[in-house]
Amino acid sequence: MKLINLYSLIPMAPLLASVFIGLFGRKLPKQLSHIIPIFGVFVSLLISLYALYISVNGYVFNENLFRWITVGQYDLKIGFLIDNLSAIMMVVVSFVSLMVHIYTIGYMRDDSGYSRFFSFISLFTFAMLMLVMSNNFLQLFFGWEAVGLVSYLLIGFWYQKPTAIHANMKAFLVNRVGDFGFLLGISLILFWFGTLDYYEAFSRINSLSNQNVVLFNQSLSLMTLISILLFIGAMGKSAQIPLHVWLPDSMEGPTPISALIHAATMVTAGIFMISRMSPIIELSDTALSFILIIGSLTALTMGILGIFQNDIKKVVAYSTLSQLGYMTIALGVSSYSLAIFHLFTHAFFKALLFLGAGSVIIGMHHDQDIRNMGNIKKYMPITWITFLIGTLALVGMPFFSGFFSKESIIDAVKLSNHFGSNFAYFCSVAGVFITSLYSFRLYLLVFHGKENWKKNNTSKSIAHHGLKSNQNPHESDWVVTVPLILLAIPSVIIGYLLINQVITTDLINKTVFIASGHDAFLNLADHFHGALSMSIHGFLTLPFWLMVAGFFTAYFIFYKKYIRLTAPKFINTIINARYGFDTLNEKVLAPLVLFFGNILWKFFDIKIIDNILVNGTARLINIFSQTTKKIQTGYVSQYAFFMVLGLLGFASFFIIGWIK
Amino acid sequence: MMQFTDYLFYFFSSILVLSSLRVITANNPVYSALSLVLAFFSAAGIWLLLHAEFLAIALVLVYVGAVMVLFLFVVMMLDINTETLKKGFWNYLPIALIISGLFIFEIYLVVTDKFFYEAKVLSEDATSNTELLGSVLYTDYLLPFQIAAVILLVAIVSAIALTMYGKKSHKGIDPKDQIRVDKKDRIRIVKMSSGKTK
Amino acid sequence: MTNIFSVALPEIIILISAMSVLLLGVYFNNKNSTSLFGITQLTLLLSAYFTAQLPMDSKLLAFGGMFISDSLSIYLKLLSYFSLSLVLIYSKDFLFQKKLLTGEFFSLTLFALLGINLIISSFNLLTVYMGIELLSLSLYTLVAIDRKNKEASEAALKYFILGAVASGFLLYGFSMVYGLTGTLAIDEISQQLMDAQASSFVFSFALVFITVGIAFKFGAAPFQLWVPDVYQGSSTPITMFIGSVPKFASMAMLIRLLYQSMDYYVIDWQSMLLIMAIISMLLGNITAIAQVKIKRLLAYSAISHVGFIFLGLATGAVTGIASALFYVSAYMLMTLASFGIIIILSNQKKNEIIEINDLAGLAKEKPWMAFLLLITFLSLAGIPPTIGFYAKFSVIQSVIQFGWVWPAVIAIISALIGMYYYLKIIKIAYFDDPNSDKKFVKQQNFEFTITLSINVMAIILIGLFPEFLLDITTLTSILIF
Amino acid sequence: MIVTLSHYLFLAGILFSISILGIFLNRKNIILILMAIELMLLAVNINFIAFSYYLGDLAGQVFVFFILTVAAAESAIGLAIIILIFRNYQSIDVADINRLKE
Amino acid sequence: MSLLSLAIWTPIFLGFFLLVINTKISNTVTYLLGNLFGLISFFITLYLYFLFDKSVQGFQFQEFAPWINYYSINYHVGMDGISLPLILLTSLISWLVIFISSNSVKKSLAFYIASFLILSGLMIGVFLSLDAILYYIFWEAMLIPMFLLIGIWGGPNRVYATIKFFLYTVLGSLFMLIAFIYLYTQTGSFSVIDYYDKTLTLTHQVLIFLAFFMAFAVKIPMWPVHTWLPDAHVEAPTGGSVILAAIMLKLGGYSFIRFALPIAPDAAIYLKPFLVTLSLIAIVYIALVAIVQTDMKKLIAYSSISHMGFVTLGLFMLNPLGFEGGYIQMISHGFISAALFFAIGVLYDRMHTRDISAYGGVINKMPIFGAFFVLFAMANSGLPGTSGFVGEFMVILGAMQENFWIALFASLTLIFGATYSLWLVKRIIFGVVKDEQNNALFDLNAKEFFVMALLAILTLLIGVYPAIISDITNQSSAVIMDLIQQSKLP
Repeated sequence: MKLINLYSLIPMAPLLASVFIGLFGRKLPKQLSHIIPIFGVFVSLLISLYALYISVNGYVFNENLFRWITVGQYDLKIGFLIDNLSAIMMVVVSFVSLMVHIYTIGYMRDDSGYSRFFSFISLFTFAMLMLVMSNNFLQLFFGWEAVGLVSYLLIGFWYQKPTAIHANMKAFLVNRVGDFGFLLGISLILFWFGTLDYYEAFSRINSLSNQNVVLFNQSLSLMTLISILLFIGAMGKSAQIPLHVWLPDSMEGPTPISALIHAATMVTAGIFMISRMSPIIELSDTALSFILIIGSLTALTMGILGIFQNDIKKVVAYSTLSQLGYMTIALGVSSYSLAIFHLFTHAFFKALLFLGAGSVIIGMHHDQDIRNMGNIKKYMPITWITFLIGTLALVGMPFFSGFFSKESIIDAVKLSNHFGSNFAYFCSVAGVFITSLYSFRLYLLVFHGKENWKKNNTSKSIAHHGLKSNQNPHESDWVVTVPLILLAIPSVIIGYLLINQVITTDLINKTVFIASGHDAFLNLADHFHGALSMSIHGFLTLPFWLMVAGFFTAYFIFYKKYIRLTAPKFINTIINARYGFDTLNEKVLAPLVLFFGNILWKFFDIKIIDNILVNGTARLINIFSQTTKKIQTGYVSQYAFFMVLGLLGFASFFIIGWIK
Repeated sequence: MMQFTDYLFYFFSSILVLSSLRVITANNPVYSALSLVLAFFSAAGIWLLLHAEFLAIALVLVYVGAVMVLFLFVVMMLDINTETLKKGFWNYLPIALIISGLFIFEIYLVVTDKFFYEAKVLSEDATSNTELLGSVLYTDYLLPFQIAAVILLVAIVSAIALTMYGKKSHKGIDPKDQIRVDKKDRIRIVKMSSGKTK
Repeated sequence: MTNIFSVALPEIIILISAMSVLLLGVYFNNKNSTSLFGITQLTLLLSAYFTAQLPMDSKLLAFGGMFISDSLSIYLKLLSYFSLSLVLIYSKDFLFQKKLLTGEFFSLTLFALLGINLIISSFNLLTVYMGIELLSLSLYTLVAIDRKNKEASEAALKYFILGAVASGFLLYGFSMVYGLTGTLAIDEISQQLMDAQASSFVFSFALVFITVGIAFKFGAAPFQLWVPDVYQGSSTPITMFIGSVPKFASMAMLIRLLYQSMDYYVIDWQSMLLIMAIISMLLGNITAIAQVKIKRLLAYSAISHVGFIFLGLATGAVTGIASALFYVSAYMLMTLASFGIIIILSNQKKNEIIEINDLAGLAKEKPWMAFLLLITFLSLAGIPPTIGFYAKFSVIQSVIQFGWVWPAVIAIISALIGMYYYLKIIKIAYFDDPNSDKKFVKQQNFEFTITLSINVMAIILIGLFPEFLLDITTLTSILIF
Repeated sequence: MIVTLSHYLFLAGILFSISILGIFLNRKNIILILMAIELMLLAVNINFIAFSYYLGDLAGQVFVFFILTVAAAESAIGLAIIILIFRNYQSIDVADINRLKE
Repeated sequence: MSLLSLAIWTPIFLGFFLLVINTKISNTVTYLLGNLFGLISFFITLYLYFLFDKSVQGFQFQEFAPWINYYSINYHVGMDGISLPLILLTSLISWLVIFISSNSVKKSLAFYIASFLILSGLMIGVFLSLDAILYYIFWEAMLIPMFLLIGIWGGPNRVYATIKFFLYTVLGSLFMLIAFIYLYTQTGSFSVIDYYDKTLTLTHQVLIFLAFFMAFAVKIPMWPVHTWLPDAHVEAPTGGSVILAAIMLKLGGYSFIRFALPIAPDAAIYLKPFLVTLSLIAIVYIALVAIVQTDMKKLIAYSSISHMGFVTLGLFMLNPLGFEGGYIQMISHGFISAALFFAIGVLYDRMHTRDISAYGGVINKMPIFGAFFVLFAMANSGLPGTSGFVGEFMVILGAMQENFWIALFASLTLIFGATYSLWLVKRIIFGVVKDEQNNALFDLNAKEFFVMALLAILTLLIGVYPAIISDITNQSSAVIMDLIQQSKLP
């Protein structure tokens, strides 16, 4: 079997499963609805691992599958590029996807859309794999939008919920704003590079690195323009400020997809993409600083919002936003390997957290309000332990995977000399405290303390679901817990295992390009003395103590409630309005669009064009018609008079001509 | 140097113009018709100046003798209210005067062109005007002559077709209809049961 | 000089027939008019036969050069016979019901035809005048022949007065031409003008009067005012007659007077024709929109079509004549079909189609008639593949070839305006629900239906294969000179 | 002033104008309009005869002859129509005869 | 064998045949016969597809017969890569319209079906004519059945809409006729191929181009002569809307490719800023207008205009990418808009309203329909993997070759297109069942399912493998591009 055919199986297996289940799922036995997709994803995982193996051994696979279209001198093709970067992504995607598939069996057991759900997540796996395996911008964009589509479908999975269908539209539209920039970036690439193939494009980059384009009468580096446009795409997908607004809302979807799509894989597509584009991004310091600042802002501000959420999934969602900010920061300081590394570890522990949260939600009978929880560790031990592991990984407890990736990023930022790196350093360090604060707040409120669902019945009256005061949550099925365990393992160890390869060897770094002068990552390698040493050193660093401080703050303020925090009113307002982005979008931008639409329609289209120009002409002719009709008075003398007038007119015409 | 004929021309012309004006301004149609007769007479006079003797006489005979009598006859036959007939005359006079003034001005410009002004009589015919006319009318102008006959026929047919209203007024019976009569028009055959009763 | 008898044989036949019909009419009353109808049709057939015998490619003069037979006269006469024949077929039942199918009617019709023939063949100003008068007097009477109809008599009066005034204009023009050239014969006038003996300006003045006279006969704006009233007032068959056959005479008159005798002053009459063409097209089409009565609407439509014919003729070129001849032939077919449809639907007295709205629901009750109407009005609107399209096409083509693009643009804009009311009629026939109080005639005369259908099919067929007609008209117009 | 062709033509022109004036002004009586038309023809006839005289050509006179004939026929028909109108409308007032206008 | 004539005339004759025999047969037979006829005409075009030689540059299957020698008008038809996909689209969609007709059409079914058959033949004629007058005749004749379709089977305001449609279109085409006649006086021929070789001064080219523009811009339609389209769509019966959107609009685009651009290339370059501006206005302005529509059909109609803006933008970029993109956008829009109008028809048949606010939660009652609707809405908003993406993508690529800002404005469609499509989906498809009436909805029947599925497959096929079209068009578009790029100034 040729390698390309084997690799084609990676996306095709989930696709076929998805199509099959999508078309016939409802008519088939329920078991088939999950067996087939799980098998498909499992196949993908196996081949992905094989691909990783091959790739790690130094073989970069880059072949075209078929010719998409030929236009003029351009030949657009579909193909695969499998190097370490994509192989790692493939493994992450297929692994997390497999976990989510298994988990879904339990989570969605009673849902009427069971087979539909499996079809969707398999489709998502296909799309995501197409995205990461792509060897060209076209296919990248295809996967990019396709994951958006599935995300849209899955957020609106419970289409009867008004909030869900609002959220999914919002998600898609916000992503489209990002794609808008992305597509422009791609078209610029085609125009200047003459190809959409990654390698071909990158190979032509040297001749264009100093190219300038004129926009707004100002000369602008082409690379900056392309980079920023591409990054706008990444901002949409990876939910960076100000295009982050869709992600918290996307929690309307079922929890498995929150884990899979909105934490582990899809949202990281932007990070992946920017890493892929490193040969271009690297040529623009402006773009890097831009990325850095956006990432920093996201990391800090979104984390802060996480503190104030009461919905278990929303907390995790804001945490995701914040972590995506970290990854973006890593990109901004040219440490692509670290971004991917954090992406990698984050995929496991964030999926774990989401699935754990999901498990809690199942236990709580779909009540997601953490104020109604408490002391769940007693009833759901496995969930408790795995969730704790996830939390520790997230806050960056040394030895846990999150520690290595996040600590490295903070170090890299410290070493970086990009414009804005000081601000980024501040944000990333402060972010550690914030992360710890909201993570432990969540953890403590959910798993410790009083069993709040027993006393507090009033707030539940709104929700359809939830435990009655005489019920207790109980541990979920094995299909739920096994994925938790399987995800918990890498959440603990994977960082320790891989940090060395990431930093000192070329595992990821060889697939990206770092321009000379952007040597934060290289310097980091100089400071690196092994995983163990790093972990131990980790206990002495500022972030660690900030993390501890975060824990205690959470413990005292939110758990024990020793201190009643009364923030000034305007801060409250800002926090409640989530910095006002939603207000801006929904109260200003959307009405503005509608306003313009109405003006254009009712005023320009109907009034001016239709009524005045079109019907006006008709009316004018009609008026003429009525007027000319009046010439016909019915009096024969007047008819004669008009004849004479006509005659005289012609006669005068010639006589005047003669006199002249 | 003006000759006698020139004076005659001016004399006839004045009468012609004045009587024509009278035709269109008279209150009573009978006056108009009579003014028209006068106009024709003066026109005949002018034609005589132009050596069109036959036509001048024909004008008097045909027009004054026949056509105008017909006019008068119709005018008198139709009971026309002369009072209302002139209503609105003055309203339209200004614009009408402007138009005809312009018209006359233009005609003046045209006819005083030197082409006409300097025109000389090319040949004075010695023979009788009537004889000349007679000689061409039935030879060179055979076709128009025939058509004229057809036109007169059409006029006759038309006048009869338009004004002859059937035979409503008289009580006579058309023999044609009597001959053409059909059995069923006269006799109605009625089926009746036989008179015998049981 | 050829034998008078052979050259003028068709006219002689018509004259004899007209008089015989007049006499026979006394003996055949209204009920028995079929024989009169037959005689008339036979006359047309015979005349057509003898007309067709004459050579197309040579000019035969008769009656001292006053009468000519050339390609133009043969073509137009044949068209006249043909269209008159159709007119009679379409009118028969209608007139019969109105008790108008008398000897006078046939006789006057034939006299009118004689007048038309004379105009077409006249080669002298005098015969032109006589022909016009013969035609006009017959038409005045025909319009008024429905004696008790107030509208008809009013129409006749208006037609008469305005016609007489127009004749006066024409005669004044003739007199000036005579004074300037000293002759009445058309070819001699042309020759005289070539010799440049006349003062240009004075002649232009005379030309105005003659052109106005012709324009009146055509019904071109601004001398169109009689057209709507006469169309509306006359009985539909008479309207059909006035609307179709005399156009050929006017056409011939225009070509003989302007092209053949006054071609020296082409610039002058060209501009007049162009102005009238544009005014007619716009005025006709625009005013038609506001009409509610169908005959009146068709009258305005006729004015606009005359505008198109004038546009073709205004080019002063042979192609212009050819396109105008084609147009007038096409127009004949269309106008006969449109009136034919109105007549066939309104054979009964109380259900006469007077307003456009009376056609409502036609498609539901009489789909075939509706289809014929659709084709006819699309053709009038100039939508391909109908003959009406090629008519407009050929005119616009000749105009553009002449280098006049803006008149062509105005022409198509006016055609577009015109489409509106044609569509409105189709809309009423197809989309509207039937009027409850109007009923279409139940049984129809078979020969009428067949003739009408053939007429309409000809509109499409010639529309698809217009070549032979294009060739004939071109040949005709080339052979005129 | 010596009478020239122009004089005759101008006379005819005046007559022509008067007839037009008559047609336009007489909004009330159709017979007057007929008379005005006769005047118009008279004007034309004067033209023809004047030209005929000055050109020394008979054709003009022949034309006039036929115009006279035709005009008589025309008058006959015109009067017939007027009688018809009078029967139908009981009036020959132009203002009354306008059923046909829209 | 004269295959092209067969493709043109078979549906026309069969349509008339159906009309003639219609009184003798029942509605069921009419329906079956109509389908048979539609399929026959589709298979003829399909056969043409298999016979078509993709490697040939010029016209294939040419037929030439003298017709009106007087004006050197000939019956000259021929097919190249530009016309083939459009013919296939025409005959397929026409058949589908007939296939689905029995659902909604109650009165005079035979007339309805016959109109579509005749219409499809005439439209194929437009795509195949190589003689300007032949083309013009097909172009105008096509209006008649459409006029009747809207007028007879249309909505309450149908008369206004259909007359507006007719007059608007004719207005443009009459100017086109003048251009043809002018070209005829210049070349002495009505052959399109002769026009390609004719050199013309810039002024003449500009005038000719504008005359063509009047006709084609109305048909496509471009802003600001688009206002007939929403009216026509709203009033037209489902089939009429489908044909109108799927094929009739394409006639304008096709004609730009066949006539305006190659005949007056220098004018196209000269007028490019103007044309591009209009296209961009169509894309952005009309998209905004689409967003606020409350009538489903109007929304889709406006979206069509916006998409056609992409077609014109692509074509007027005058580079291969834009050209091909515009072309594929036409084909793609043929499927997608057809599907959307079919979908609206499905809803309308059940609820008899097109008011968006009357619907809600349709997917609860009609899950299959909902799935298709979401798919086509996504395709409409240009989702990669569907045909809607290919055209937009390539047009944006093409626009970028020209100017960054053009591409930027064009790309706004990503946002606005998604907005109106998804908002529509949100309001109609998703949510809880809105009211009692919506409860009465039932899912697609077999016929509707077949139509939707077929269109879905085609949409995805072109989206995934657009080369299937570009391979056909490549050679021909190269020819056209050559013609466009050579100056024709004397």
